[in-house]
Amino acid sequence: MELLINRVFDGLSNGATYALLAMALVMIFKATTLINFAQGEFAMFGGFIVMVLVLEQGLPVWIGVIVGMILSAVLAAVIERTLIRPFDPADHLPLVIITLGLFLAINAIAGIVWRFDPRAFPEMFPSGNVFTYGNASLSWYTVGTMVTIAVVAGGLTLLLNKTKIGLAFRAVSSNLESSELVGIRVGPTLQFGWAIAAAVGTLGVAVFVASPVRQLEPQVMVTGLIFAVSAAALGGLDSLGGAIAGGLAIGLVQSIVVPYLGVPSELSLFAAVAVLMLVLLFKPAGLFGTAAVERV
Amino acid sequence: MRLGKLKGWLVLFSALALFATACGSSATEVVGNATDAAEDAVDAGVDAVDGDDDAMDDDDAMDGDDDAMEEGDHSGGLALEGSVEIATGTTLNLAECPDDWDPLQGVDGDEIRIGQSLPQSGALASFGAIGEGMEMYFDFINDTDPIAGKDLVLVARDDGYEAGRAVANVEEMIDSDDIFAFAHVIGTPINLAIRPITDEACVPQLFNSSGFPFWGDPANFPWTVGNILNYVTETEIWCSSVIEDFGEGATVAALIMNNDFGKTYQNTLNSSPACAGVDVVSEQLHDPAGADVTNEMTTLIATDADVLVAGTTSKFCSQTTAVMAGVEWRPRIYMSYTCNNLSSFFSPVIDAAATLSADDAGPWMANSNKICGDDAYASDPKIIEVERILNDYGSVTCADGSYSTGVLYGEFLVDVLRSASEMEGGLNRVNLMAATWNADTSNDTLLGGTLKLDGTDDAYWTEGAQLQAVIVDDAGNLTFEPKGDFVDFEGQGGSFG
Amino acid sequence: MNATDNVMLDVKGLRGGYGAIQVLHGLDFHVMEGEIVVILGANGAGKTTTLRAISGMIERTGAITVAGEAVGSAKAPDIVRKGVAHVPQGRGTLPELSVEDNLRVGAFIRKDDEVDSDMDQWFEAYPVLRERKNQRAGSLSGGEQQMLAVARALMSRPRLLLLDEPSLGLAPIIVSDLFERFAEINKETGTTMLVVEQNAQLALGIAARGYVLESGEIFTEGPADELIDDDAIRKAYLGI
Amino acid sequence: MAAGTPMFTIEKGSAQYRAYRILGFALLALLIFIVAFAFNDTGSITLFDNDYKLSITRVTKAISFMVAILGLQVVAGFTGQLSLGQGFFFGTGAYLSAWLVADHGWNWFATLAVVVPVCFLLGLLFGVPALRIKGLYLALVTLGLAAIFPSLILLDILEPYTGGAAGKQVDSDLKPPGWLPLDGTVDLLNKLPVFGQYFGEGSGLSSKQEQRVWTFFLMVVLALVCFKMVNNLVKSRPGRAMRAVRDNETSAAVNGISLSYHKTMSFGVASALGGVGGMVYVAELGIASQGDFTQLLSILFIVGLVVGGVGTLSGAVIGGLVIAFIPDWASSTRGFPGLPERWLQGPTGGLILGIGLIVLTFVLPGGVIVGIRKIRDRIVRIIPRPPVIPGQHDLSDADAFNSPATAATV
Repeated sequence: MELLINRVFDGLSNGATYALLAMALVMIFKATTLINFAQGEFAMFGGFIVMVLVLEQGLPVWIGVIVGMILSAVLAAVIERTLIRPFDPADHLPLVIITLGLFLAINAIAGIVWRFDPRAFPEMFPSGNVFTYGNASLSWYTVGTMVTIAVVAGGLTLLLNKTKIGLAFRAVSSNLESSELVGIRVGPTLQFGWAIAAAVGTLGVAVFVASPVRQLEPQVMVTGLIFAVSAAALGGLDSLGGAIAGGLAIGLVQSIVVPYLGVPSELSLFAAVAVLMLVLLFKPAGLFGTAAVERV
Repeated sequence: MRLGKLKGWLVLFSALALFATACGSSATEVVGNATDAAEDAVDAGVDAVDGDDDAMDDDDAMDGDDDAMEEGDHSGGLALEGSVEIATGTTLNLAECPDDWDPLQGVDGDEIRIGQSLPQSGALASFGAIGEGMEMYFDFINDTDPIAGKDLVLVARDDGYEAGRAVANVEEMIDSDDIFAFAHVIGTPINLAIRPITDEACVPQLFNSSGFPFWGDPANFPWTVGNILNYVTETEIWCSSVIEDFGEGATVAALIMNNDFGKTYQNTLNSSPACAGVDVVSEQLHDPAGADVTNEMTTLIATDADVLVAGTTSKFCSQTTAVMAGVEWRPRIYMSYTCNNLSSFFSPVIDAAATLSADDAGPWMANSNKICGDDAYASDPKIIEVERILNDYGSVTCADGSYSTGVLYGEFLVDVLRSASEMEGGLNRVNLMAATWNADTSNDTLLGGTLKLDGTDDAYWTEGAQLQAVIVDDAGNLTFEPKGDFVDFEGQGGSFG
Repeated sequence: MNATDNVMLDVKGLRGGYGAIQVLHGLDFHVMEGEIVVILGANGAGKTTTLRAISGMIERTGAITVAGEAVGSAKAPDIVRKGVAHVPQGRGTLPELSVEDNLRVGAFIRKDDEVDSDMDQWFEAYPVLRERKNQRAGSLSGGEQQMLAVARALMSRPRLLLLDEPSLGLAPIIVSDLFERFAEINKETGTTMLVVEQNAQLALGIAARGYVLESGEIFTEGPADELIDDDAIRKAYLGI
Repeated sequence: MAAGTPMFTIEKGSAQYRAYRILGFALLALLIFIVAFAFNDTGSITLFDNDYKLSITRVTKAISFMVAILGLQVVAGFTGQLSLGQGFFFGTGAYLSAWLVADHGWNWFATLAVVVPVCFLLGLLFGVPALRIKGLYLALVTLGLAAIFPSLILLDILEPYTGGAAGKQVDSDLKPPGWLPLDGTVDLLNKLPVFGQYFGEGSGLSSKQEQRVWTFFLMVVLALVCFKMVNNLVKSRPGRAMRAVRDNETSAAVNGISLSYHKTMSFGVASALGGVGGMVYVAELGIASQGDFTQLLSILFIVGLVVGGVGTLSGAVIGGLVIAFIPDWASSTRGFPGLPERWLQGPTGGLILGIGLIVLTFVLPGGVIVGIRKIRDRIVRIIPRPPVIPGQHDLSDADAFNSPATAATV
């Protein structure tokens, strides 16, 4: 029983990170029907920015996180403007390649600048447990992560449904030509999508490594991205709610299904991929997805 | 569009902030370099003095060697052709070496060229620091007391822990980098992959860093020598300690990194007679490239075993410590000694370490040498010297990574190179292997014991260790606390198979 | 109100096409303020391309002047801001967005605070839109979507409305009151309209003047009633 | 195609055209010959006092990558199914043949009899989801596939066959037949005026070097066979059908082309080629180690595909060379004007590759091959023999005569 409870909590807190990264992926996918393979590295880099701001510049942790989010948003906006916008949004291959290039480059830069030893990361949530029951315990961290995704999801929903830029964003994702015909400037709108995505991703990594258990290092998101894309695809690449559901699902599969089915622990990644494949076989657009992703 | 308005000041603001960040990270260095430059100057002055007369001695020595050289084998030195027995059961069959094989390759000039292939990128990139530390030590030796008056040169290549890249690296280095010997190539698959090449090319491959036991096999692979306390011996040390403290049938839960490294611990736990008395109740393997081990740990915690074995390394050492601090379970923790770099792996989780240490549950490790950065040795002259070398030649400290390990391994190498250069015939590949397989030395960094090799009778280099627990002392510093005596297996290892 | 003598749209030597293929070979035509003008022509004559060129959806050369203001090489979003609204062929709605959001996004370029009242007007005129205001636009019927598209276009309070084949794929009965509606809008709001239409009969019915396009050039032009009576044109283009 | 008028214009099918093709092949043959003997001792290119190694081992490694990328050309380039999982099949092929050679004493090439069908079937297996899983979803699933390969290899049940974490070592070199005068050849070459120096130090070939040269030749032949087969495939009806699927699934289906058949088939073929590449890899390097077959490898394959040029066979040649050389060259850079040394470390390889990839996407969207063709068209222009047979004058067809020519330009 204690074990089960603990596993659920593990699953939730891991899943929360996947969910945040997945939401970042979804933001970009909604706008461009494109997967940003560099999203994980964007987020990792943002994480380092936060670390520098808080541990080396001495900002209070949450201020640091927010500034870090803004910085990575701006970086992403610049990257969108310089590397993404010049290409025809309908032709995906060059764009996928650009993001793969970014994946390699950003990871390398982080390794060069911050080396590969694990770095301590400031705690964002009160340490200790909300309650303890034998070896089972619900940590403030787990609660914190859940609250964070709730806030982010709420924030994004408001942003998309209640603001003008959000309206423009949804219009562009719905029909590019008609959007231009009502006076929406498509470029900046997509740029906005990239910026938001980067900010959310950065928050995701910050929350992930803010766990007392984890540290920050350049490789932190290399497999994390695989889990995140699995989560996003599981939920349907264009649904924010789906991303959350997918993220938590993948997290729980890892922490509960794997051990209880007696799957060797080293296969948890395999399990995640297998689940994804199964779901897609029966629902090719994911659980909550609407888009039929045709071309790449 | 609102965004349009925002953009202006956003960019400005961010530019500033980024600038600030950049300065923040580089500032320290700038200072470091400045001071360091100054000190260099000073040292240079100092070194110059003793450096010179050393050089003098060496020159004499070298002339002697050279004469010996010219006469070739007549000088009574080891033969450089045919099959030469260099140590007990250890024979170099020089007849089978390549036609263009030259025992003096890489040392005939005024350099001693050492090759190395190790991960500088990828999941295990943090090992790259070992190579850099070694290079710093080489520079130190070149400045202060060069071997036979020659400059030690390290040619290091990145293999990203991929056997395929390592093979290409090594073949290319043998062909065209004028390599005298290879040293401290890291990783079991990597070393397995290159051993046939170095062996066939008759190039020494010294002190490779892999914990697999089969590097002590001079009968079949006389050109390859291992280095570190092999993980089998290490695991057996744990097991005997477990049985001693918890009796037969003590329950053990194991966290295992899912690669060559972790699997050695797993196999030993399960199959070594020394571990027959322990009852392994759960083994959780984790992905070396994975982000964390919380799921695996949760499963292990549930076993409530007497002992937790952590056969893992790098960031996962920190993670294991952090997880354990967060739960009530207080087993005896045995952790791989590859975690023993306190500043790299425990400083990030010092609070957790303190919690465990308060409950007298800090992780135990079988350490062979003093840890640079361990408060206990802050005043140890040897450690102070290491810190000085790192600072003078790399402007880094022990806290910055595994550089100090590089220095130690560099010392091993220099040790055998020196004795080879003092042998009749001077520094050549045959003498180097002879010097290595008959080595009998010690090192102040070691906690005790000796560094002996005697061909097939004693084919393992580092064979002693002392169990030590990571604690946080009253001053709040990380340090190791000895548990039990220094165990010396010197000579008992015999040779592989 | 009726056509004054100010020129709303003046086009000179308009050339344009898609990539290498040039479709328009130098068109000259104009639309007076408050006027409804129809462009007729066979399939592939370049009717749609003409509208796309005016609203800045494709690369083009030549001089386009809207209410005396040269458009230059401006792109769609800027041309909308000059008061030109374009209802593209096959509905210009945003299917994933709700009916309400479609109207709201139509007013995207407006800064004034009368957007809601304008929307209410449309809801008055088309109660069906109010009933469905929270449904996805894609779920509306063809006629409703076409009307929504027009409403969406007019939400930007344009001076010139470009209508591309509004009758496409609609039942005749719906089409005829659609065109009646256009006429009303033109009278009520004085919005100038340039209509491209296959169904010349209907279009000329509400239009003041017409141009007939043939393979990217103006073949003939004239007041609507003359065009209707011109036998050659009747045969060639009106299929009557 | 290219600007400016070419020096020569050759009509397809004419006598000159045949001559041109023969010339192309001759150049290719010469190049292979030179490479084989020039690199029996590692050559090196010196740039800003860094010397970049060029060894036959690495060239052979590049060949293994070429074959794998050739496979990607089939599935991604010609059928339009973005697969990020080629590393999975590459690894499978590598381990299969390593196991057969090491534990069952097979000949390297004999293992292809198992590797090809097994990888082909595996490919079909993963082609099936591709019928329902489209575009990016497919890319994601295949990427996951590549990511899990190492952990599968380490499974205890497989350990007896895969050698587990230590890797599967094979010491069975391809011994050149005695009658082959490899050693003599290099001696002859050494006697060449001026160029002689580039062929070893005149000490002839050690047995190891002879093996390397011999292996290189064998693998080149194998690779040529693969390229020829794929070239025929893409020119055949199924090949045209695949491209139809790529260009527009719906219309392809309307024209009676079976999507499911052609998609799964292309996956099968691609995977089989991946397996062959794996065999070449392990035959040259002598060990199959799970660390070599991570998702990074699969990403590198895609990089190679794009850098070389999507949908062109000769692009695979360039792609293979690029991913075999650039990362290591980058990370062996020790000094570069105006760059602080801390920027020249292991990770630098990834940095250069990433930046290079982005730059290339801007300047040569069609891949390096397009650039090469532009240059070639300045010199020779091929004009189709009128009247053009429909569907004859297209990408892959053009490639039939490009591949030797371009390979020679590399």
